[in-house]
Amino acid sequence: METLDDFLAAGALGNLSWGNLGMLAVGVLFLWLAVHKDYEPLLLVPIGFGILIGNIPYATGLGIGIYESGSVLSILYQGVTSGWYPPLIFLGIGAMTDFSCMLSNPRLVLLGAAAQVGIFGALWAALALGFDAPHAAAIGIIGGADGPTAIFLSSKLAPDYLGAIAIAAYSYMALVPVIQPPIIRLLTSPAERRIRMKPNRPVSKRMRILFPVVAFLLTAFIAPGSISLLGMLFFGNLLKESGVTERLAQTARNAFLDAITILLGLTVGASTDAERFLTPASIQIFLLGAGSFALATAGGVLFAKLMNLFSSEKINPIIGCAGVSAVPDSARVAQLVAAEEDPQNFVIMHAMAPNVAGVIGSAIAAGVLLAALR
Amino acid sequence: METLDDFLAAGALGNLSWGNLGMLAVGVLFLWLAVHKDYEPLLLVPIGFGILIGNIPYATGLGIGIYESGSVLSILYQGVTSGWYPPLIFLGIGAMTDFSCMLSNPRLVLLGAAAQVGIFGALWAALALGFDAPHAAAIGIIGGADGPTAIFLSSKLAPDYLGAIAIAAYSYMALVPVIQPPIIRLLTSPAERRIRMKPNRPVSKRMRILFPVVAFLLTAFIAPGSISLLGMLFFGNLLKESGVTERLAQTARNAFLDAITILLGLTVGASTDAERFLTPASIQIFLLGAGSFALATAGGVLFAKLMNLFSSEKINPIIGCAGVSAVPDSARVAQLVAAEEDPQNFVIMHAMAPNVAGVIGSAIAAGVLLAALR
Amino acid sequence: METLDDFLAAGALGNLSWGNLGMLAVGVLFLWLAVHKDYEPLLLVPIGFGILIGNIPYATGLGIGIYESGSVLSILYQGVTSGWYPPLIFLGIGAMTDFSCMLSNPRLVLLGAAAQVGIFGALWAALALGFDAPHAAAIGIIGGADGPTAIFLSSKLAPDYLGAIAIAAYSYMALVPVIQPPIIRLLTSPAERRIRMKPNRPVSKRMRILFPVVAFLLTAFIAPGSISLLGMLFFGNLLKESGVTERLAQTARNAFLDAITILLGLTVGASTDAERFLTPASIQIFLLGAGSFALATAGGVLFAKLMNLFSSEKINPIIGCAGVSAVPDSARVAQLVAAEEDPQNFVIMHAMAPNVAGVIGSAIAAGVLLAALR
Amino acid sequence: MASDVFGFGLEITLVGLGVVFLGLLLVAAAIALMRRLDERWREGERRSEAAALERTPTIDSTTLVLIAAAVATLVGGRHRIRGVRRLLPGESAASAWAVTGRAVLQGSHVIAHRPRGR
Amino acid sequence: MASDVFGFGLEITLVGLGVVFLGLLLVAAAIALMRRLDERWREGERRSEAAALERTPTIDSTTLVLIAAAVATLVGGRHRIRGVRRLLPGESAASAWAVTGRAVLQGSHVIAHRPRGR
Amino acid sequence: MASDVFGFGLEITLVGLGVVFLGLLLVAAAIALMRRLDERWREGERRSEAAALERTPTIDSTTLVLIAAAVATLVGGRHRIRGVRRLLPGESAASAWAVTGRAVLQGSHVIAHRPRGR
Ligand code: NA
Ligand code: NA
Ligand code: NA
Repeated sequence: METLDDFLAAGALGNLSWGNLGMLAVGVLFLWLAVHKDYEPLLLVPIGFGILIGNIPYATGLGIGIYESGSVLSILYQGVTSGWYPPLIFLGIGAMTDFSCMLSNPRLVLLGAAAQVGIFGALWAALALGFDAPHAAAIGIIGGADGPTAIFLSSKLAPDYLGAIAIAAYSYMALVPVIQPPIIRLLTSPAERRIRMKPNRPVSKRMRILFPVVAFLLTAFIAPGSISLLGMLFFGNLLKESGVTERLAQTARNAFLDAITILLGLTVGASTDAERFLTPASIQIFLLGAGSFALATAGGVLFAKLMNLFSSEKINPIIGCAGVSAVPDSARVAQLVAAEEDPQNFVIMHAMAPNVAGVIGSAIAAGVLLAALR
Repeated sequence: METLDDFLAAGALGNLSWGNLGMLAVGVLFLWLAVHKDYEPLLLVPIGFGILIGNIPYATGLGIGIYESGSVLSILYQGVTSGWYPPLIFLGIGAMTDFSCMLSNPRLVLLGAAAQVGIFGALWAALALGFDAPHAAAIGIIGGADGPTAIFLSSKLAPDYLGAIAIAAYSYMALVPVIQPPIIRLLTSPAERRIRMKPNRPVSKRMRILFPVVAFLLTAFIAPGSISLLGMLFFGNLLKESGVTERLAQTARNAFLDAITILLGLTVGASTDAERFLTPASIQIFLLGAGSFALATAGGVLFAKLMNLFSSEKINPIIGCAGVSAVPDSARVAQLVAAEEDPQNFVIMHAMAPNVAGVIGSAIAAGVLLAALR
Repeated sequence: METLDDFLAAGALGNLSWGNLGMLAVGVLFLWLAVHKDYEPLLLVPIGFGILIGNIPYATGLGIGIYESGSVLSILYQGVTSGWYPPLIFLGIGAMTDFSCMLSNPRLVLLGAAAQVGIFGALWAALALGFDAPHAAAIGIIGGADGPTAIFLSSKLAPDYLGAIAIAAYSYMALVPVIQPPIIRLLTSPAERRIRMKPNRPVSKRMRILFPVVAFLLTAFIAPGSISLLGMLFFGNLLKESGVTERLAQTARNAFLDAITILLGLTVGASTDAERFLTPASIQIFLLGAGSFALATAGGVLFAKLMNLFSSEKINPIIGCAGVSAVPDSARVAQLVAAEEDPQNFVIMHAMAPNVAGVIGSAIAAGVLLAALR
Repeated sequence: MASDVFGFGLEITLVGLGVVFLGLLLVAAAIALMRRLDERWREGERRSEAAALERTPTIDSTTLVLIAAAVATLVGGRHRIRGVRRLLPGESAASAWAVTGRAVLQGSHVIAHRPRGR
Repeated sequence: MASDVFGFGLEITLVGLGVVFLGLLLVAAAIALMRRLDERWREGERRSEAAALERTPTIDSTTLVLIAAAVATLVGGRHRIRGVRRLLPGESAASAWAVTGRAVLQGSHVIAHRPRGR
Repeated sequence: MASDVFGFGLEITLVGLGVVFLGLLLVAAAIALMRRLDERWREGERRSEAAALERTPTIDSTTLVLIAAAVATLVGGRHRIRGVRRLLPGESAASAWAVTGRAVLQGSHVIAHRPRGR
């Protein structure tokens, strides 16, 4: 019964480890959070199911594992490892994003810069914990709260930690409504949280067309390393705003974005087999990520308070938390916290400005880190 | 006139063979069956046109043939040879399939297992005809009546027979309405064919969400070799049923599925150039495939009769034929045969249960064969 | 401050050249033409933004440039360099094109052949200027007025000139309304321009289904080198016309076509960095391209006049200009010029016949050149 | 050298333009031939269309059975189908998977015979 | 040799068919088990549905706030929201990006308080 | 070693945060500048919009000719186009291929001057 032996040797039950069981539980948890709690389901369903796929144990040599060259999963995973899924996701996001909130309130853009302090704080802490510079930078980028940016940078600087960094980034993005409110409340007074801001002014079509071109040129000259991400983001936005390429924008934000989201989520999930994922480094990465999110939130809020010192038109410091991109969840968090104090105070439109600026900010930071450490 | 000579040497007329002419006729036949007879047009139109493309003779060296490295066709064909088109098709099929029929009638699932006897019967016969084990297994999988499964397994075990196996599988799937009825009538009595079954009970949303996760874990632990196919199938189904990822499911079952269907059909068709395709082995493969379909049909029907011996709630044995997946054609065949005896007897909803179970069953069989023979 | 040095060395400002500035201006010009003047926006917006991306200067070694192996742009550019984007665009175009205009007026097909004289005239001139044969052929194909065909042929025969040839082809296609009218007026008398043609007769569905199959077989036998392009064109058209594969045709002409258009336009644009693009050869290529378009226009118009010598049913020679494919712009030009003489003379439906025939004609020419020179 | 270039250019122009014209001539000839056949086809089609207009089933028999099955399942009692009208004309006919999906969906969402709340 | 082939074929058939049956048996058993649990879930669902029918918010509180914000911005004065009806039921709930896009769009196209032409 | 790490971390933080702030400051400045220009544009737009409201062609002249052509072909006799209303506003304007496809389709499905059945 050699065939039976072969079969059993290749089977799952013989190779099952406690680690795999634990990861399967994590996968199920992700699916439960997504389906039942509605936490970022478009990301957590593919990632959660991917974790299941990646943690079915099997003998190697069947050519089916994500780390076996030539397997289907490894081929689909190439878009992650060679880094071209993230820019295409940015293309779709660009074709979906309305930058009007930034255009009508340019000074709020700075809040999106301030929140990037989370990236560098975590980088520093990671260095202190003994990670080398490229790995520390890839860990720091978790604080950018942008899945594609984190995957892009870690595929270049820390491919071995890619799974842990990506899972940490997406987990904390889903947990933004849990992480941010206490920090905001700690750092602001009720009076500050009741500040009302003037409604946004309308923005002309021409300005919305010009913006992606101008913003691309400025950011690309400052940080060419961010071209892959920001080029695609602003290109997608131009497709959306130009008014003459609507069918391309449609495809970019629908079929294209969905297809890449499915493949990226699934393969990132599948890359987390227990043996590679359940390591002390992963635990450190998760801790650093949590700190990074907290620091980024604090950075945004405190910078808003700082700006209020120098300006007569006060900013509600709550919206500083939205500089941690995690679009659009952190902007919603800002609204919820503001409404606790004054249910008639609508800050979400203002919070969208640091929110999308935070996407640009962390892409610039990734570009700098890529240029400095690669 | 060197240019003219070059041109004629590269031309089609000089290189034309009777084999190519025959294959061109086959291509036209496929197109006629698809367009005029409406036999599986979504598969036969791409395959048929692909056969035309693959059998235009031309001098090699132009870099346009599907077997010339670097040509456009060879690049698009990589999705077949490296086996990643089939799982993506299963993703789309999963996002399209409603497993409720199985969920409301679990014992009918076994009919989908019984029909896989066709696979192993053909495997045995192929061994007897002198094929070696991996090739015999790839030939046997034709009896699974699942194009993507057949292509996936033959790309791994018998790449040289891939074209013949794929064409045989799709041809017989299109011919299911011709092959199955006589076998069913032979093996069942009119009284059996008049058995009425109770209507399906409704299935809760929660159960439809849980099913793909549970079924994936069970089948993946039993046969890890089937992860590539079943992982994608159940992942697609979860996208459909979760209720929170509808846009991903939409893309998976539309743009994604269509794009891969086009590329897979066209390149599989184009891979059948006369020189490689018109061989004695191909004729044997076609004969074995026909036998395999017949045996699978008989297996499903007889197993239904066997189950009736042990159960008071009788199964109409006609629906056993639907275990030969070929979704949904064999379920329709069941309905047509049943209606011949009693036009008011509606078995198609019950037949869908072995039908989709047969998809799972042949993917498991492919996983076992992959694990045992690779 | 080593990090700062590293960063500045990698920065854009240090590496900026006048060439880059010039190309950035060209990119902005393309965007302006597309958005403000509505000149072929689906092509010029991606190309224009691509030019911006390709001309942000940066130190090499960051792995972000389109010519750096492994970069995201270089991966997306592979569809251009290995030539598989153009056939997929032809697939979408085929699924979009209605050949009825040709079917109801077969003799107008010859005008689409006559206009290809522009290709060979430019080829000759390029040889005279000292280009070697493959490069001259790739330059000549600009006169085919078909972006995908030009890119496909130059990726095979003149990869180093691909950017210049593609940009020239798309630029002149956008400028067709400027280039063609004076040439038409020069070569025709007002009386000729007032010729009215009988309205097109309807075409049966069966004929529209048969046409792509018959036309593919004929053209592929005559010029097998054109299989990659024409196979996809006629396959797409069969998907459209068969009536049984509408969902595949839908995907081919929407999501599929849009996605490839975005990637092709963006990467072709990005391939034009100043150092490679701003060369004397590029200037020559642009001049030859302009001549090629003019000659093609003249060829179509004069051939129509020639046909009128031998036929009693006169052709309005204006529609000869539509043999320069540039679908559908040159057909519109024909209509505009005709309407100047007689606003009630509607030639656009007739002009569509040479227009789509010109697409086939230049693909055949590309096939011949590929076979002769590769 | 110059004459070589001239000769080569002439040759490739003659061959190339010749093949282009030949190809499109063949296409034009094939179309003309097909038009002849087409005339007869159209004549036949016109006649059959006229006949078909009188009273045609606009749906194939398999689908009719499917609908009958669905109705039987839902209504659960005596019924008679008086006519079937297609709702999604274009794509549905082409996509077997879609049709199945729909049929199966209907089967799975059986309407309860009495309101759930009761 | 022939018996070898026979033996090998027998072995792979037994193992293969065995695994196929085992796999689908487990699936069938799991379904049967889930159906039991399902009955209870359905019972509970039925009850909660009945309760829910009375007067349910069909929209989550975040969205309600968003709508309130938009209305406040647009109307710019005193107002009271009397009810909210969802227009795009299916996808909108799932796609956070889409919702945001819409929210932001509304923010950016603020209706002027008086007609522009005036 | 520890101080090295500290120093490196400080350096990369200063450079990194500096560039992020510089980049977004430039973006903010550019937006502010554009807003100034924008005010003037909007003023102009408002005026031209008001003028345009009076009686505008909502369709470009090429398309008008195409429609005229189609109508002429279909009606086949004397006619006068009194007005043209656009049916598919969004995409159709952008996609030249789509417009052409439609125009050509219309040309190919010429309506017979008398009902076919007669
Ligand atoms: Na961010
Ligand atoms: Na099967
Ligand atoms: Na052309």
